[in-house]
Amino acid sequence: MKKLVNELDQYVTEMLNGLVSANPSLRRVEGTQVLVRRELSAKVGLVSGGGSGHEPAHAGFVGTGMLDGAVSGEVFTSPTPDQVYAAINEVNQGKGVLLIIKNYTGDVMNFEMAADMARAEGIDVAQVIVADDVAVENSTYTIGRRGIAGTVFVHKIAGAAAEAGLSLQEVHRIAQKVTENVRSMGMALTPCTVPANGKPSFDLEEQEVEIGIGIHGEPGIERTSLQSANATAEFLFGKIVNDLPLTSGDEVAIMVNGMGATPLSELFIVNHHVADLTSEKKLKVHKTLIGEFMTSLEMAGFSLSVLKLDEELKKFLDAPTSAPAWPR
Amino acid sequence: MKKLVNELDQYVTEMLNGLVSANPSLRRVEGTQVLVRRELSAKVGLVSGGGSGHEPAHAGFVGTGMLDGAVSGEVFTSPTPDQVYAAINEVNQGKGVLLIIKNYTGDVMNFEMAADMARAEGIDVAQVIVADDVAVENSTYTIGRRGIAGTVFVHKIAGAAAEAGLSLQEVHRIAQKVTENVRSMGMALTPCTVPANGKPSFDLEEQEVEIGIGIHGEPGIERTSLQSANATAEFLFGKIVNDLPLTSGDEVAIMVNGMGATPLSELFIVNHHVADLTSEKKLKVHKTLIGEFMTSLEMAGFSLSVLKLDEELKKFLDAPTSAPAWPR
Amino acid sequence: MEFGLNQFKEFITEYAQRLEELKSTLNELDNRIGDGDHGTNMARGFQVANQQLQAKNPTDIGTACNTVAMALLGNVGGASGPLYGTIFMKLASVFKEKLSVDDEMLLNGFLFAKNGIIERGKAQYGDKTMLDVWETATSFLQSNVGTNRYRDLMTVVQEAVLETRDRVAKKGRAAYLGPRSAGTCDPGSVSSGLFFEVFVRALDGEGAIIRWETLVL
Amino acid sequence: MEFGLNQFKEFITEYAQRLEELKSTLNELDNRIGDGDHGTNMARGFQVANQQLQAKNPTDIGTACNTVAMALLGNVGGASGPLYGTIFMKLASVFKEKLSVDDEMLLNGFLFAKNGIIERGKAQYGDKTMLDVWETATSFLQSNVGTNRYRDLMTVVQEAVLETRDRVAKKGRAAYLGPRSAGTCDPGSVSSGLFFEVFVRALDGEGAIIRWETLVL
Ligand SMILES: Nc1ncnc2c1ncn2[C@@H]1O[C@H](COP(=O)(O)OP(=O)(O)O)[C@@H](O)[C@H]1O
Ligand SMILES: Nc1ncnc2c1ncn2[C@@H]1O[C@H](COP(=O)(O)OP(=O)(O)O)[C@@H](O)[C@H]1O
Ligand SMILES: [Mg+2]
Ligand SMILES: [Mg+2]
Ligand SMILES: [Mg+2]
Ligand SMILES: [Mg+2]
Repeated sequence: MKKLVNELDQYVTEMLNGLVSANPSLRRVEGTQVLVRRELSAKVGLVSGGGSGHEPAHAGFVGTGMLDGAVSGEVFTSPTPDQVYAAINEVNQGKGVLLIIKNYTGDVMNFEMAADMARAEGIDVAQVIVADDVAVENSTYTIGRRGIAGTVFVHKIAGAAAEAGLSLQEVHRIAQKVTENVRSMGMALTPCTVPANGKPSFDLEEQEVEIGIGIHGEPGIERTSLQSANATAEFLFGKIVNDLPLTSGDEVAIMVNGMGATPLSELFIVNHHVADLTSEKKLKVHKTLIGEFMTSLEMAGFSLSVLKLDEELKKFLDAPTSAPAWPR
Repeated sequence: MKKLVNELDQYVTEMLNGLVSANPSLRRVEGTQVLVRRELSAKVGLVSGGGSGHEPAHAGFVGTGMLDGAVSGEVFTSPTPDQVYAAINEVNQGKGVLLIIKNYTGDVMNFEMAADMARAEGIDVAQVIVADDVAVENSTYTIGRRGIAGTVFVHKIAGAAAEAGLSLQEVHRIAQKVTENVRSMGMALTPCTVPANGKPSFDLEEQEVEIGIGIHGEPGIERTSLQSANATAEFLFGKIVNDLPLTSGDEVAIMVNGMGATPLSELFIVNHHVADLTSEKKLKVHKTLIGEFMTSLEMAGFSLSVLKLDEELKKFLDAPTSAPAWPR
Repeated sequence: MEFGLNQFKEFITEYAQRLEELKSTLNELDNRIGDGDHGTNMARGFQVANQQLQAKNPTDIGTACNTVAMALLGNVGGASGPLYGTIFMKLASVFKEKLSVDDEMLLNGFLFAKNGIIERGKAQYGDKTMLDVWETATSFLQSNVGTNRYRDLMTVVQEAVLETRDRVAKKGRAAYLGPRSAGTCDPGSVSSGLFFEVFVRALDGEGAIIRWETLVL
Repeated sequence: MEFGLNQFKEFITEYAQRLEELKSTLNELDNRIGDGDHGTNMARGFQVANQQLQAKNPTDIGTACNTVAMALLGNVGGASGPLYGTIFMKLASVFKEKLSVDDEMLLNGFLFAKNGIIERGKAQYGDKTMLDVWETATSFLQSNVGTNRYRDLMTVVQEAVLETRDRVAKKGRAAYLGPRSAGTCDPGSVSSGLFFEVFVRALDGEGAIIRWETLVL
């Protein structure tokens, strides 16, 4: 394991300190792994989070027009309920709090326990569970799909809705609409190594890739041989549009998300073909995001997300935000 | 070699297409590898560039308040004079053009030939050569130091000065001031692979690192064993502040730049200690940038840059920009 | 058989220690079909639980279980945090204010714990989760009343753990692997198997140490 | 000896082909002390130069050199683009409108080319750049007038290339490596050595093919 680290059990703490000291608009809630906006305003609060190792998610999306608080667990480990509760409690301004949860057993259980704690304290808490990963067929398992990079669209759009002063119920409805209209799928060229574990999350031969990965270094749904960037983009795009009812003329937002070690140039090359694919399908690409949004440490690979837009979603997608990790 | 690519000789072309199709404010100059702002304004033009493989540099810094044009050569290969000339010619609005050149033999020669061509056409061209890498002692070689990530500060500050309507002479003076006050140094945990070459740029044992690397996958000035993040940060910081005359109370800007494959969390961990080091030195950190600004494909490692600020530099550093790769 | 407060404390101390020993085994299993953190999560959580138990020195088993539950809920995270937290919360509710518990109460506690896992995790027997082990263990204890039942429990539990190997996961992170999840023992089942191994030893002072690292890898 | 237009064209065709053959050798050398692109740069540039030469089919050597120079300037990039571009621009100025050139004019062209390298790159002999080869080649040609001088040139050039191995680079990208640049032949010197190899063959139809890949790696 070759990493820029100090004591491994200080990984998350030092990371959060280094992040906060670079972002004066963030504040760490004393004694917790929760980062919140330094200036909270009287509106519905938005909390998201999960394990660490997905940087810039989730703290990079804290800012006006996006999240109010981000909770970081240990690397790839859902945060504990008390941490999530601390975030809810801190951002609550009396207008209620929306939790944005990725659909993993651990995340869901910990966030829901925190929501129960908060409700017991009289805080109005709603939640949306993001399950955008089309790699797993919905029907086979009762657990539903995983939540992956599409979650960032929920942060952005629900965040803008909250910033606009909408009620918890309305913000929840809009967040829900995003989750219903976003689909993603990812692939890996290399594994990643959880610092506390020290071993690569899987082994791949020189020309093997994992298709349909989550965001925690897990193996994907299948192992295949590496195809060209075009063929890979086509495969993921095909899976996504098979699942998302789109008709010619529809407007979409695209996200090409690097898993951590993929050069930006390769993500641009992928998008070069995604642009062809969308135009073949006669989709109107309203916005394309390319970069690292929801990573898996130093994994190489990418995920593709497609969000079907309507006028309401477009308005909030385009609204300004000060969150450091949302691109201009 | 494991990369998301198609035909290798289309690497740069497809990359530029993918980038432009995601950034409606950019335009590719027909038949060239030059990207320019779609809307140019009547001001001094700024052109930078170099080989590809440094993304988001250089095209990611094209936008209001930063660059007007970016020229991309083949991967790690300085662009040819005709390409640079095309950029100069395109962004020139009659107020002259400033070239921001990193100090590499190839870059300097190709950009200077282009400047000569442009001058022959009556365009007023000035240039600044960035040589911020303290890894190489100035005295030993006549070629001067390399230009690395500190270049991005020149883009930002000179860009803001040009946007403010200053003359070519003034913008040049300010750019020059930045180059005189910025120092950087980098290290690598892993090599990178130039697509057309197909082989890693060097081989490292599991616990070896290269110290004092450039941004083209070159080996560094020495090979050592991997230290902790703190010790590594301390070493680079020490080299930098030894060279940059700083006294207690000075204001600085810090950049912790990922080389391509380093998880953002590790860069935050590095910054956690850089924050300690600056405060020990009683430096006032005005701004910290953490992320990928000037990369070497999928190399793991980072560079640290310190820019000594004065009121003028601070003003332009803080000025707004629309460049996609400059963080909020 | 009686299970006293001190035995409970020893149980936690030894479980924490065994988890530390088996940390990399559990991580390795979780690497293969999950995200590689189950050993780290469990070892971290039970280390804190053990420390807090020493520090707070509760005077009845119910309170001790509660101390452990709170430590786990606040320090494990992931899927296993809420699940093991629930196990000890349920035990706490059954063992409330008790200085020592008998066979029947133990069985009752385990049944409550098992139902807690189901409520929280919504898994069924055979889904390749720790529930597979808890179902097997509790139904064995329920239907086998006799002197050797705790020693025999270990044989049954060990089998239950190994039976998870060939199953396709239907719950938890491994479920996303689909058929590829078959062939690896479920890490949570191993940590639960270890739970019963250490419990039996704490109860009668003799139960065997199982070499999980060779059995499950 | 006379060097005619057709020989020049053959020279470019064969140089382009040899560069393609030696591309990975040149890249490998550049990997060790530079950025690994010298072979790719040269092969790409001379492929285009050769194509443009076929397409434009110039009728004198001066124009042919100019065509090559422009192709290199527009397609090589890096440090070698302007330098090889300069070499052919200088040759063009000396060979202007010539259908064939004699020994003296050849020498004159090479001297101009060498000085062009110095003007553009500001290197000195011994800095571990292609100039080391050009200095050696031109001064050999200058001081050795006789029938065998072109064949002997190859021995001298080969030595000059190999002599760059132990030098510490003072110019170009390798200079940043400091003492670590010693131990590897300079890639630009190898491509220049190849230049003379192919030139000698184009001139007298017989010069040997040098196995650079085994000599320099
Ligand atoms: N729904 C569930 N019901 C019961 N046990 C579960 C469930 N989901 C996961 N588990 C157990 O949790 C274990 C994984 O725990 P751990 O690795 O610590 O958490 P995570 O999966 O969040 O990384 C699995 O091996 C499995 O035994
Ligand atoms: N200043 C210089 N003068 C002469 N030759 C030089 C100079 N700098 C570099 N070179 C030559 O250029 C070669 C490298 O070319 P290349 O790899 O194509 O460009 P780059 O170094 O820009 O990647 C070196 O091996 C050396 O021979
Ligand atoms: Mg986990
Ligand atoms: Mg180069
Ligand atoms: Mg796990
Ligand atoms: Mg090179």
